[in-house]
Amino acid sequence: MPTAAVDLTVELCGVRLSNPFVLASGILGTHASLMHRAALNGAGAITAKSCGPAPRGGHVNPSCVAFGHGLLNAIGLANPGAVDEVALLVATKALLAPLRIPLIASIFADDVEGFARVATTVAAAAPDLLEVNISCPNVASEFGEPFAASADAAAAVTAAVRAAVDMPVIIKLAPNVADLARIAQAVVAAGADAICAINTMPGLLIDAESGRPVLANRTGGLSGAALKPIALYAVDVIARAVSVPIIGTGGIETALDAVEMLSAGATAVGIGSAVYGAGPAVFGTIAADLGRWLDARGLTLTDVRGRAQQRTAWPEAATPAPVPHAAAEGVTR
Amino acid sequence: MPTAAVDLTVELCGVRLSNPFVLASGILGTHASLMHRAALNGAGAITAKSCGPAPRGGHVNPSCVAFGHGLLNAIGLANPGAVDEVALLVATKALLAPLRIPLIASIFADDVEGFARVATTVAAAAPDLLEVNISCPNVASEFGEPFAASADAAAAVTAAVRAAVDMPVIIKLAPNVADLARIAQAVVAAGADAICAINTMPGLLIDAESGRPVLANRTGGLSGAALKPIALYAVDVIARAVSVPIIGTGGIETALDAVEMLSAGATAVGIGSAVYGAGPAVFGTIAADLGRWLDARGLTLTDVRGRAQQRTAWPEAATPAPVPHAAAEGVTR
Amino acid sequence: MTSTAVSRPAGLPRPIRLTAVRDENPRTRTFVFDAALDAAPGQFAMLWLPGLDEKPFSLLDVDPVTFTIAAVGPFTRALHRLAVGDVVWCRGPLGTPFTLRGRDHVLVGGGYGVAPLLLLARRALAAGHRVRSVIGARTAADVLLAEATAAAGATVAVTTDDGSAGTRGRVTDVVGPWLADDPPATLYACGPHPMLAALQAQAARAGIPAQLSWEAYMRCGIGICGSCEHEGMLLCADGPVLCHG
Amino acid sequence: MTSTAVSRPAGLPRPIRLTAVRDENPRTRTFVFDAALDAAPGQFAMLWLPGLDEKPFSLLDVDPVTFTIAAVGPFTRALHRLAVGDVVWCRGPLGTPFTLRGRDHVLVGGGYGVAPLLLLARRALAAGHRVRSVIGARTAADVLLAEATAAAGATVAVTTDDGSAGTRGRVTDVVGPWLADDPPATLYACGPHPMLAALQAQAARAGIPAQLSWEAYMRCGIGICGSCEHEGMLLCADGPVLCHG
Ligand SMILES: Cc1cc2nc3c(=O)[nH]c(=O)nc-3n(C[C@H](O)[C@H](O)[C@H](O)COP(=O)(O)OP(=O)(O)OC[C@H]3O[C@@H](n4cnc5c(N)ncnc54)[C@H](O)[C@@H]3O)c2cc1C
Ligand SMILES: Cc1cc2nc3c(=O)[nH]c(=O)nc-3n(C[C@H](O)[C@H](O)[C@H](O)COP(=O)(O)OP(=O)(O)OC[C@H]3O[C@@H](n4cnc5c(N)ncnc54)[C@H](O)[C@@H]3O)c2cc1C
Ligand SMILES: Cc1cc2nc3c(=O)[nH]c(=O)nc-3n(C[C@H](O)[C@H](O)[C@H](O)COP(=O)(O)O)c2cc1C
Ligand SMILES: Cc1cc2nc3c(=O)[nH]c(=O)nc-3n(C[C@H](O)[C@H](O)[C@H](O)COP(=O)(O)O)c2cc1C
Ligand code: FES
Ligand code: FES
Repeated sequence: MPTAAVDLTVELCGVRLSNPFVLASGILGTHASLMHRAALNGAGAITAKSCGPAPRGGHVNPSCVAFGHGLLNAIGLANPGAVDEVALLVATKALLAPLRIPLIASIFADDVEGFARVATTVAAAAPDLLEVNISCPNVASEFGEPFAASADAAAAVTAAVRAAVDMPVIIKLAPNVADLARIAQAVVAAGADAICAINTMPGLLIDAESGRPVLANRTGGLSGAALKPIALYAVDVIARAVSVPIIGTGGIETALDAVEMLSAGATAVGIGSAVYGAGPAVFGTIAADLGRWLDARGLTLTDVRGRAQQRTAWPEAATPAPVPHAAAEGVTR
Repeated sequence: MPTAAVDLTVELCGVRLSNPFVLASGILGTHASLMHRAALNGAGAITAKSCGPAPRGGHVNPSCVAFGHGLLNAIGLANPGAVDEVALLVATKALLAPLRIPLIASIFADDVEGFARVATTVAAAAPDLLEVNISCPNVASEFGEPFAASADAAAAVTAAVRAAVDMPVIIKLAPNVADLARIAQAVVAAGADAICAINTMPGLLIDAESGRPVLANRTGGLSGAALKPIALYAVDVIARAVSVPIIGTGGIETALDAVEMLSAGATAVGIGSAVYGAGPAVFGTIAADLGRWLDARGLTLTDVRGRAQQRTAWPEAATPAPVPHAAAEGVTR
Repeated sequence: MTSTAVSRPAGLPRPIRLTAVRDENPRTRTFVFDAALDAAPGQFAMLWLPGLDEKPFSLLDVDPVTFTIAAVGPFTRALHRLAVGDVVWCRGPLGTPFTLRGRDHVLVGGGYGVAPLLLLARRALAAGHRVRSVIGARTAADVLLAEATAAAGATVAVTTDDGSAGTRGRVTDVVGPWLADDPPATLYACGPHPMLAALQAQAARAGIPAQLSWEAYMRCGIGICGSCEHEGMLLCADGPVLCHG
Repeated sequence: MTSTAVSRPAGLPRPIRLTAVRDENPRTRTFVFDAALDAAPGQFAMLWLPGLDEKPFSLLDVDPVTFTIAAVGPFTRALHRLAVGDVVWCRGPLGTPFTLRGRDHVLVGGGYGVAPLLLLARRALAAGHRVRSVIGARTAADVLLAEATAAAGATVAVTTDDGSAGTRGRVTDVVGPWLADDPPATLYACGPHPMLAALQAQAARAGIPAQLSWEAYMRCGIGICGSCEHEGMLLCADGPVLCHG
């Protein structure tokens, strides 16, 4: 049964994506050939691996493991440095342009001026959008608390990058904060055009036999299935706090997951850890499945977006849950 | 093959536990009969469901669901109120005393004085220890940010409860903060005798078909397998920051999980969501398995505790990971 | 008191679609859905209406999934307003089932407690067992599934408080003589707690094992929150069917 | 270039215990462990020494798990210091295996690349296939597993750069005439990239399909970080064995 083609295109800060699925930063984003491959497999947009002011080798291994409910990684922001990254981005853009797939560059730095400098450097490659990673949990020892932990620091970075470049700026936030709504409002007030939520959650895995942390960096960032409820929570909070588009990222593996993420208020959907499990083919599969799901219900992406904020009206309210009585059943028996 | 009996007893603030496994608050802790049952099944200590200043019915359903990688709950602190809780605690203590299993009461409130008042009320039942839940994510709309999100607020509650009662005081912390070490130091400085880490992580599940949050409270607290890396991380951070004993809680299901938690620095190990899956029998199973694991290796609990903080010395350091080169392989092919 | 084996099914609510509704009596309807569940008589499911509430109901049938539901409050009234084609969400199966012991059974249902017993009766009769059913209600108008139970091949006795149908009195008035004169291998019952308590005592006196399905306010439905405690048991996980004797 | 099917095994490092160590040549040892893996020739595992590093090694055997490892740096030197009874941690199997195509095979190994080919040779010979192996090394002292390969029943040709054992020259000097005069169904190789590149060209010219096992710096080992990229392929997941032609 041929299905009518559902329109999966979304607009992210004026940039057109042929579908909402965005390759998340740090996954396959090290090489033009791999980003090209994700695009050929059907990704709606491609984010490059984050690059910083200087070349970094990152941490030794183990640097990324699957623990049954997701991944824990501490790659350690291995990257060639902003200057060499420009060549990588230019090469990637040349491969993506004929496919009309936008490229998102991603940057990090260790101070506000560093963010502005790296942004300026990378802007030379003219990526379609610029994502600012203020939330990597794996380099805290060097850079202190991630900028994403404080509304003021996050806003300062946002303002500096916003002033340094012309393309739309996406700020990538962290889940391990108590006041996500306030942080989201601060970065939007400082000029963020979009928010990517979320980066990985700090985590630790220990090997029972040796008693040692599994990752060489000891701690790492949690992603994949275990992160999904945390990511949906973050997107829901942010969608209620601000009105810029959100790239909802964390634990999305199937079209149903994607519907949930869109329902939480996301405009686009990041895909990272799902590439483990399904390979780069995940992009084509999930987009086709989403199209079929929408089609079967006669729904559009717009219908679905933010549905979790709507309320169903019922003629009468539920009977409140009863107060547990503290009768000492255990002893009277 | 009969195994030599390994000593599984631990001391928590001067209170003896026959094994490290503590029934976590909110699981089976509503009735004396159920807490008795967990004890008969082999728990080393029992925590009652948190009680507050007034009776609460909690949220309507769905209030707790299993999503494949753990649970999400928003029971909403349903409890009979501190005054009636006293009878429940007295009845429970009467059942536990012959088994020599200590009882931990758990309290929450909406302001510092409330915590002191509830502590005073509940102290009449003479629980062996008093746990202070400053970290429940499911009542934020009523009580604002949990006290566990701020070092100052957490310390104020700790000091007030410490002054109100005589028994050892355990402060239960939350994972969704950026500066856990500082918060742990603050509560210990304010008089906490032990720390329970951690409470659930804020999360959201959405039903794709309806687009609505699954829980009646919309958001809930994440527990079980998905929480384990987050809990190990928290315990590791706290164990490095302070020297009071820690009840390591979050996603512990097997003896290997428990070894990992002890290795991170926990003295005792909380068990909550694992009761879904294995039933109350989980306590006997996990304690027996832990005994056999230690026995097979000739290790004691003391050997295992905090091993993750030790370093293995190697004759030569690893070769650093190489900087990725940004050669544009994708285009030259 | 012993419980049958604990099983903890995973699960999120799944959407199922209403394919048929029929009235059973003035305040009770049967709802048939386009889904099947791998479940046994006595097990239940939580039905969810997003934004309203989620409540436990026993399975009247498992393929297609069917419930018989009395309108008693906001949630059950909302269910009664549903039309064919509407979707509800189902989490389950949950809890312990009845387990046929022996080949001669007495089944006692009070109110909507008749629902899981009809499924049990059908299973027993299909296996060639003898089934006697007692169906208790307040008045003739409240009698539930008596014809369906008889049509399935069971001997059916009806009792009403006012004698407007069947024997005037309580189910225990019928069960007492049966247990004394022609005792079954096992007694099964589902209904209000006072009825179950009386039957439990009767069965104990007659030395007949009883499997009784109890109710309590359920929250998690998966055996961890403690809400459904009944004499040290979790009715959502160790129960609702508990074996006595 | 096409890849064999992608598979992404789950996994954390698991402790395995060393049961035997034997010297193969002055800087290469074989390590036998008390474990079995459901793996095929050409697949690899990551070996972890907690607090040091974790590195990829091809399986010389899967039951018991066996590796042949050259000491070239800090990690492999640490492995060489291990004694029987010591524990290492193993994450795998990872990557794609060689797949026997046809019944007449030429296997070309350079350096420790001989290890996975010995396992492949044994599988092919057990199935009654014809196997010709070329083993390349710098000098006689570096020749690896030549006797074991011959003992398994393969025809073995050795080449050394200095002629101190077998033919003086490169493996391609032996492979060239074989492909021309008595072409196999498939060519399989594992070794340094320049050797593989030369063999790939030779096989393409002769119109013979080649399965080549490539190397790159591996981090995740599970196909997401991109570190092991090779011409658009992920050598840890699409490879290490890539099919050419
Ligand atoms: C194992 C089990 C099986 C059941 N099977 C059936 C059935 O097959 N058909 C049927 O009509 N009813 C059944 N019930 C009862 C049904 O769950 C309640 O009638 C329903 O929850 C009432 O909801 P309400 O909002 O309409 O009324 P409310 O105003 O909420 O409550 C009316 C009464 O229903 C009961 N109740 C309410 N909420 C719950 C809850 N969360 N858990 C348990 N009991 C509750 C209480 O006794 C309450 O006083 C069953 C209950 C249990 C525990
Ligand atoms: C799929 C595969 C299979 C392999 N099988 C074997 C084998 O069976 N026997 C054997 O002796 N060696 C094998 N190797 C090579 C082995 O991984 C390296 O020799 C080892 O990592 C060196 O570590 P080191 O600390 O001793 O030396 P280092 O000083 O770290 O490095 C020496 C060289 O080893 C290579 N290397 C180092 N780290 C890695 C890494 N993480 N991933 C890939 N290559 C690396 C690099 O070429 C490097 O220049 C294999 C490599 C791969 C990719
Ligand atoms: C191996 C790995 C490397 C990552 N590297 C980066 C990075 O460099 N920059 C960044 O912003 N996020 C990075 N992330 C985070 C992802 O972009 C994403 O936010 C997170 O993994 C959650 O999505 P997922 O569950 O779909 O993987 C990385 C994640 C993984 C698993
Ligand atoms: C259903 C449920 C109810 C809970 N209620 C409480 C509570 O009342 N007080 C509290 O401090 N923690 C409560 N918790 C948190 C647990 O005590 C525990 O910290 C958390 O679930 C992590 O442990 P686990 O993964 O072993 O479940 C509850 C958890 C669950 C699943
Ligand atoms: S409803 Fe039975 S334990 Fe929660
Ligand atoms: S090592 Fe191959 S993708 Fe990470």
